Amino acid sequence: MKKIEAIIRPEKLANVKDALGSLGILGMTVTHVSGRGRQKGIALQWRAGEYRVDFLPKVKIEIVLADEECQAALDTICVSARTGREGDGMIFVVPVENAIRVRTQDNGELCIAAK
Amino acid sequence: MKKIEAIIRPEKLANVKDALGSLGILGMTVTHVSGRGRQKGIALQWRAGEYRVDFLPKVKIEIVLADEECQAALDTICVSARTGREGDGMIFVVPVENAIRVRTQDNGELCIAAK
Amino acid sequence: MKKIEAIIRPEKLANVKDALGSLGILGMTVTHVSGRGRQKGIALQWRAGEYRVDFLPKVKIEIVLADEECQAALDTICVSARTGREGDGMIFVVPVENAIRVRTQDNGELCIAAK
Amino acid sequence: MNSGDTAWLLTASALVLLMTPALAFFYGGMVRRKNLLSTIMMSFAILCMVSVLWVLYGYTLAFGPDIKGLVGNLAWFGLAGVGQQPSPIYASTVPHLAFVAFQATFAIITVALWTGAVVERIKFGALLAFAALWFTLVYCPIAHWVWGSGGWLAQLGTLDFAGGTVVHVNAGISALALALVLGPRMGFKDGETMEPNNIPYVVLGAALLWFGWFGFNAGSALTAGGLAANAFITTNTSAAAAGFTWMILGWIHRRPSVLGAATGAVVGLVAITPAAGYVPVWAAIPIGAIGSVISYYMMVWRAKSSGVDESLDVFACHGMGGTWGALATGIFATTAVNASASGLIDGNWKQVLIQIAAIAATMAYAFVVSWLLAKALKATMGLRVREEEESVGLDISQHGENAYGGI
Amino acid sequence: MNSGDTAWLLTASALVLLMTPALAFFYGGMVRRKNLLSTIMMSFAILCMVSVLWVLYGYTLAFGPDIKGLVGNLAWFGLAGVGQQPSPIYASTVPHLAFVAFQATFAIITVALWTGAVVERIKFGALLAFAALWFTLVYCPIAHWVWGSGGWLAQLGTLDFAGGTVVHVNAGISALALALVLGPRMGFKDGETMEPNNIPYVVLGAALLWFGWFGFNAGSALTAGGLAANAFITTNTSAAAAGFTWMILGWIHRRPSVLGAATGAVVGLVAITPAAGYVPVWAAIPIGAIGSVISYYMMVWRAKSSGVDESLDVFACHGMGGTWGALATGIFATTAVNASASGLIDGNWKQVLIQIAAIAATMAYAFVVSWLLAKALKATMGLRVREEEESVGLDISQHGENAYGGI
Amino acid sequence: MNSGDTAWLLTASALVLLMTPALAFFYGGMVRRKNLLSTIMMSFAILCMVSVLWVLYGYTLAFGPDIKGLVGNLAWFGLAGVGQQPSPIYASTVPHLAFVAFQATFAIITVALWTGAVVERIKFGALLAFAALWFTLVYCPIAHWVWGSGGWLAQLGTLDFAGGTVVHVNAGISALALALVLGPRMGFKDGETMEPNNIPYVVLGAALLWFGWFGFNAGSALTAGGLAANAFITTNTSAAAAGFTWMILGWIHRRPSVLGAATGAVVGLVAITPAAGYVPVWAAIPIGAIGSVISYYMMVWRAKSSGVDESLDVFACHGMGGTWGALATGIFATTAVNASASGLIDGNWKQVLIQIAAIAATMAYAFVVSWLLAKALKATMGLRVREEEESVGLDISQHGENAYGGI
Ligand SMILES: Nc1ncnc2c1ncn2[C@@H]1O[C@H](COP(=O)(O)OP(=O)(O)O)[C@@H](O)[C@H]1O
Ligand SMILES: Nc1ncnc2c1ncn2[C@@H]1O[C@H](COP(=O)(O)OP(=O)(O)O)[C@@H](O)[C@H]1O
Ligand SMILES: Nc1ncnc2c1ncn2[C@@H]1O[C@H](COP(=O)(O)OP(=O)(O)O)[C@@H](O)[C@H]1O
Repeated sequence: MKKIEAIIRPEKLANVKDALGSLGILGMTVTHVSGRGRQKGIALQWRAGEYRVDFLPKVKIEIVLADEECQAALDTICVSARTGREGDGMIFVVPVENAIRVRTQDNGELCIAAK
Repeated sequence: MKKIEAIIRPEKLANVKDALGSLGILGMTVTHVSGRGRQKGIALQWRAGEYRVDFLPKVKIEIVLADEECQAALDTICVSARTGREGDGMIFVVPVENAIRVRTQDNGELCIAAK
Repeated sequence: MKKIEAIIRPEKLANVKDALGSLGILGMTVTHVSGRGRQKGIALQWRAGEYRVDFLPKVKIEIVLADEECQAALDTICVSARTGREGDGMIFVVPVENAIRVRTQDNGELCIAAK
Repeated sequence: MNSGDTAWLLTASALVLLMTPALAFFYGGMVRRKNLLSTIMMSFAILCMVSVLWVLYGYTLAFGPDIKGLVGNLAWFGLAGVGQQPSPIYASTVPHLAFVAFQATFAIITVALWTGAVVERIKFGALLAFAALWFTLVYCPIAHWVWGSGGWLAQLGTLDFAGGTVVHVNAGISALALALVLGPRMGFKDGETMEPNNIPYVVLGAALLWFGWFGFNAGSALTAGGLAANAFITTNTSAAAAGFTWMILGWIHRRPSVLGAATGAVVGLVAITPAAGYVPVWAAIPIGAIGSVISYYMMVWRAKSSGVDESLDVFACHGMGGTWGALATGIFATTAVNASASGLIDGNWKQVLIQIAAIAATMAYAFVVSWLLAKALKATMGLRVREEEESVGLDISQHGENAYGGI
Repeated sequence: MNSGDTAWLLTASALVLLMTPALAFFYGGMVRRKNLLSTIMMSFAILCMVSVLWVLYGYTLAFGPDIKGLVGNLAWFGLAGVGQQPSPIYASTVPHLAFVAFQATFAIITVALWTGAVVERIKFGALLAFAALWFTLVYCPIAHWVWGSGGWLAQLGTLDFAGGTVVHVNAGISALALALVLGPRMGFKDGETMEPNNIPYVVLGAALLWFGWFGFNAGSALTAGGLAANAFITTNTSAAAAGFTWMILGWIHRRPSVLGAATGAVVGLVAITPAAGYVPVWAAIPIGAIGSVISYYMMVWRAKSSGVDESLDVFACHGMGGTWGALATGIFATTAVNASASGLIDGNWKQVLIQIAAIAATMAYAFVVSWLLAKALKATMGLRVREEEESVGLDISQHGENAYGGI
Repeated sequence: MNSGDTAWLLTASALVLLMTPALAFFYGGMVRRKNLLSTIMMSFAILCMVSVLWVLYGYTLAFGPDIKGLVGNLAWFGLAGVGQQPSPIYASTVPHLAFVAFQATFAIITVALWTGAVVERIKFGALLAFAALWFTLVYCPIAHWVWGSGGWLAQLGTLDFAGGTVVHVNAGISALALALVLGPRMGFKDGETMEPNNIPYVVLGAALLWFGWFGFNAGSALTAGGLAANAFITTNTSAAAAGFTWMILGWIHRRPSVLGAATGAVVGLVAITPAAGYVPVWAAIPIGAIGSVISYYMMVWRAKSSGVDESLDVFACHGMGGTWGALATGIFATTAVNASASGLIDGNWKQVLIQIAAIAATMAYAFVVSWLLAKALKATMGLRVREEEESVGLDISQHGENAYGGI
């Protein structure tokens, strides 16, 4: 199993969620994060003048899925989260050793299967 | 070392924390997250009528611990976080290569030992 | 590639960010978290009397980087996040299998290179 | 000049002024977080702009010497000749400037009301331009018709105690016109969820609106006496009856929500506005309760079936609430409360017809002019932000700000 | 009729009305986030419900023609015969309806006060049922006893300027009764931490309460003159002295907290309520300061030793604060301030006994009736939400809402 | 005694009192989250402390029988002899205690104003000590100079309707002195970003300040008549003109920000304060607009070039706004508005010189005494928290609290 951690623009979340949904990927966990990357932060207005903020609001999506579903999910996220401007985000893939569903105590790939 | 990532109901956090505490597991990091799984979201009240929310508030607990402590912790979480209804959550186990305590610069299993 | 997850004091974030910046490490993702460790929580004031809070506000920094950059980053974080008092935090290192930049679809180490 | 009346009118003016920031929070809490500041800013900027325009030329257009019943002339431009002595025409027991100040607060909030229809996508510059034009070409004339000395609806015998037509019908129908031209928010057609970001702010706004509305309605007595007391308590009763009714409607369908109770209370305040100083206290209960029922189902219908993104339902709340209130004034007005007005319960069914005429005239004029203004601005400066700006949110894209800063 | 007095009473009514939403924020900020809206909704729904009940039958029960000193009769049902002219009995310089409105705001907030005891676990339906019954069977009679023409405590010579017994002792002791029947929150016995979710809201609430309390106390003079001015400044001084004292008490034990200062200020406002128009300004300092000390240690004791989950300490704040204030009125009242009242410092020690009698009667009646009502509701409709609903939080389970929406 | 005037002055006092908590939110929203409560607490604790000191000895120092034009004597200590009858000297149509209450609210907010300069690093104990000393040695004497019967600046003919010099110049320059002694926040020199934590709170604060300012300025007429009406509408117009101007300045440079509009409105309120009852309505437009321009560029300069961490720009807003307002009063005052005052537009250029003298005297005295007090406290109890406390934040370190609790 793998965990996909995608850090994307907050305003793209609905898009990505829907795109993954049409692949049958429903389970996911979302976190508000702040990020810095090539997009160097933005200038915000102070009372008079402005100040720079390094960290911009992003959203992190975490999805644990079977190895074979991974590539499709990555491709889908890449497409649905993209605007082409700096700050579109990064996706990381992390190995997962086990997964357990609390309610049923199922574990392994079984428990993350869509149905 | 392993990292346990448990995504549970927010109202179960106190329970889980206490249950882990009685195993001697004190160190942990908690994050507010929003999740979607089998529990398909809920309907909330708009001014008139209602709307559906896909993502529900959950809490993510991250615990890094030695391999041999892992199973006990998993079992404890499963029991203490459970209600039996959809939405109880998932637990993932991720490998950890190293751990360092900032204050003492200890690293490895040493640094995550309970005392 | 590795992912460094450093859980530090919120007030040290600016310090750590600057220190990493001078190593050329710019990309990172930051999350508000709450943590418990050796530092056993603090007492806060209720209307009359006080109550104990187990979890303290911390900040989690996640940085994905090439294996060879990892040690320098770890050392830098250790130094720049340290106060010497309990609660300075922990750093965990997690393996990363792949990284993809959404905008360019580059992947692997290439995409996380500083420039 | 009467110091008690003056004290009350100044107090009432301060109360009504507070309603515009209150509206900022009421609306601000209901949009998505990325548009919170932008929504607040609409009301705040209008508060600043209209305050100045009012003393420059708004007051004279609305209340200045009459031109054919349609509008005031410019004799009192820059408040020339308007001073500390009472006006011979309006509110004869208080300083003329107190009356100017009181009326200023009405103009301000009316302009701010319709912003609820266009949140989350309108260009800030276009909003200000529309607001200035609308204030000049829609608000001032209609205020003159109904309240100005010589106004044609006043001559006709229209009863509008504190602004059912001038304020609420007017703002409600204009909101609709503007929303139609502007078009829906991105994602609206696909049923994207748009969660209210902060319900406590909605309650805070509603509470301050309720508080300020005592100035609005009881202040419209223009004296501190029995009439003001009547308006005060009808106002409270209607707000309460409507808030409670809305809560029950929500409960019948599913749950009694705070958002619903707050919305209902505002609708009750709207509905009683034209009636407050004409109807007996008991009548405030049906006025509020029926107002809630009408607006509730209007809102359900708008959201489900109409396909129009009149985002925060200004038409359902203010347009319909104001219409019902204006009709109810024709029904429940009685000389037992106010010697100058009798309605259906006094046997004077003609008053109902007059009220209908006033509503129709206001709706027609306001809709047409608003629609034309919106079209004209759309063709020239453009009304909407770019897609990208809309998706990032107006706080950042229009104002360069973030509601809650810091990691 | 006096326009200045009317202006002041209308203003005061608006100020007091604002106190109920203020209380919503004061209480709302102190509960856990999952119960924020539910706590706010309690006050808001009561505001709606009691406003309507008051004009229907509450006013006549409390102030209508007397029945044996115990309660008013139904002669003024639906405010029949209550109009724009002054009442011959109450507040003879203002419209009768202004007096009705002013008193309405007192009834509303008193009912809302005790909700602080039962937050985070009471069923919303049961809350409303209890509120309606309590309003009818407890508030209206006690208001009649003390303030109604012919009320037995009034006959006895009880001094209660703005509601020490009627409002605060009454709400405080009833809170206790209800909390005892309802039982503690899940986790309370195990010492689970229950953090206040939003201290700025607590301060906002306290600030608006302070602001509104000028209407409460100085409005209770019912005229705009020297007595109102005296009540105004004693109110401010007591609030300040109490807020400062509480802050110092917190500092002595550990830290000067905002939560403490805000709580103290409210307690100071409570304590001065019965006394405001009877005592000299200097007396407001000990009244506030001692009130703070009493409530502070009462609260410490309740939390540590009593095992009773009277969650937001309505009894410690209002019950004890009101008791102390009522006693203090008997001590510090002087004819130098108000010709109609003299206390211990004037040598009239009997007044202290009268005050004790009034406190005791209020406590006994309110406790017993509240307890019986609570038991009856518990046996019939049930008072508490289910365990699962309590653990999810009342916002979702009772109201289907989330305070802060959006990812 | 006039009941209308009394009603208005009591209302105005309540409005001004609300300004101090409003300021708490205005300032609180602009600091970093970890110092939100601490910033709020500064205003709240000062509200408590100064309220008590005022009735004890502040009022007599400021308004008591004159000693050589410099300060009042202690004849009215503890408000001895100050009662429900009008004062023969001040505000002869209202109870003396109402005047005391009204003036109390001015003293409170003036002390709270300068806290904006020292947020995020001052020790709470030192803040209170400085506040008590400053109130006694700076505020009370200067209030006496300008407003006390026999005060030397009053004798000179200074025009200060509602506190341009006494309140704003005074607080602004003192803020600067204290900030200079205290030194900058950690990280300030390195240009560390310090984001405002909650802009909606800033708007809430600004809105309530605007609302309360009607009491401040129109209340300063001390009667409910034409003069109050004039002050009311000049106040609103100046706030609006200034808010709008600031928004445009921001837009020219980059974006029209909410933070800017709110700040501008406050500056406009400051600028009109000394002038409100002396100048015609049209003059409020340039007074507000120019005030905004001056403060805006002062603030830009302070942040970029001065190196002084006068954190929330009390000097730029209040010091410069008040200075401009005091000058503008000398320019625009006219007997057409207020028979007792004529300025440059009436041909009386001497008034401008008098205004300059008053500004200079206030600045010099307030700066020197504040600076000495700050130095003395620094040397004795110390002014700043420890580095570690500053980096953790003052909410935790000074008050043991967390604004938003719970996971
Ligand atoms: N090396 C990294 N480690 C962790 N997170 C990163 C890293 N690089 C980028 N990010 C995250 O991805 C987000 C987008 O990165 P950015 O470089 O701005 O995107 P783009 O490549 O489109 O310009 C950042 O805000 C940050 O949250
Ligand atoms: N595949 C997944 N990847 C990441 N997080 C998941 C995944 N599946 C579920 N989750 C998380 O677990 C939570 C609970 O899952 P859910 O399926 O609702 O539980 P249950 O199995 O008890 O019905 C979700 O809200 C989500 O945060
Ligand atoms: N085993 C662990 N797993 C996950 N997070 C941990 C663990 N131990 C500590 N942490 C995180 O690190 C933070 C600091 O740990 P703590 O033990 O207080 O530091 P110190 O060693 O300096 O006393 C905690 O608040 C928690 O967020």
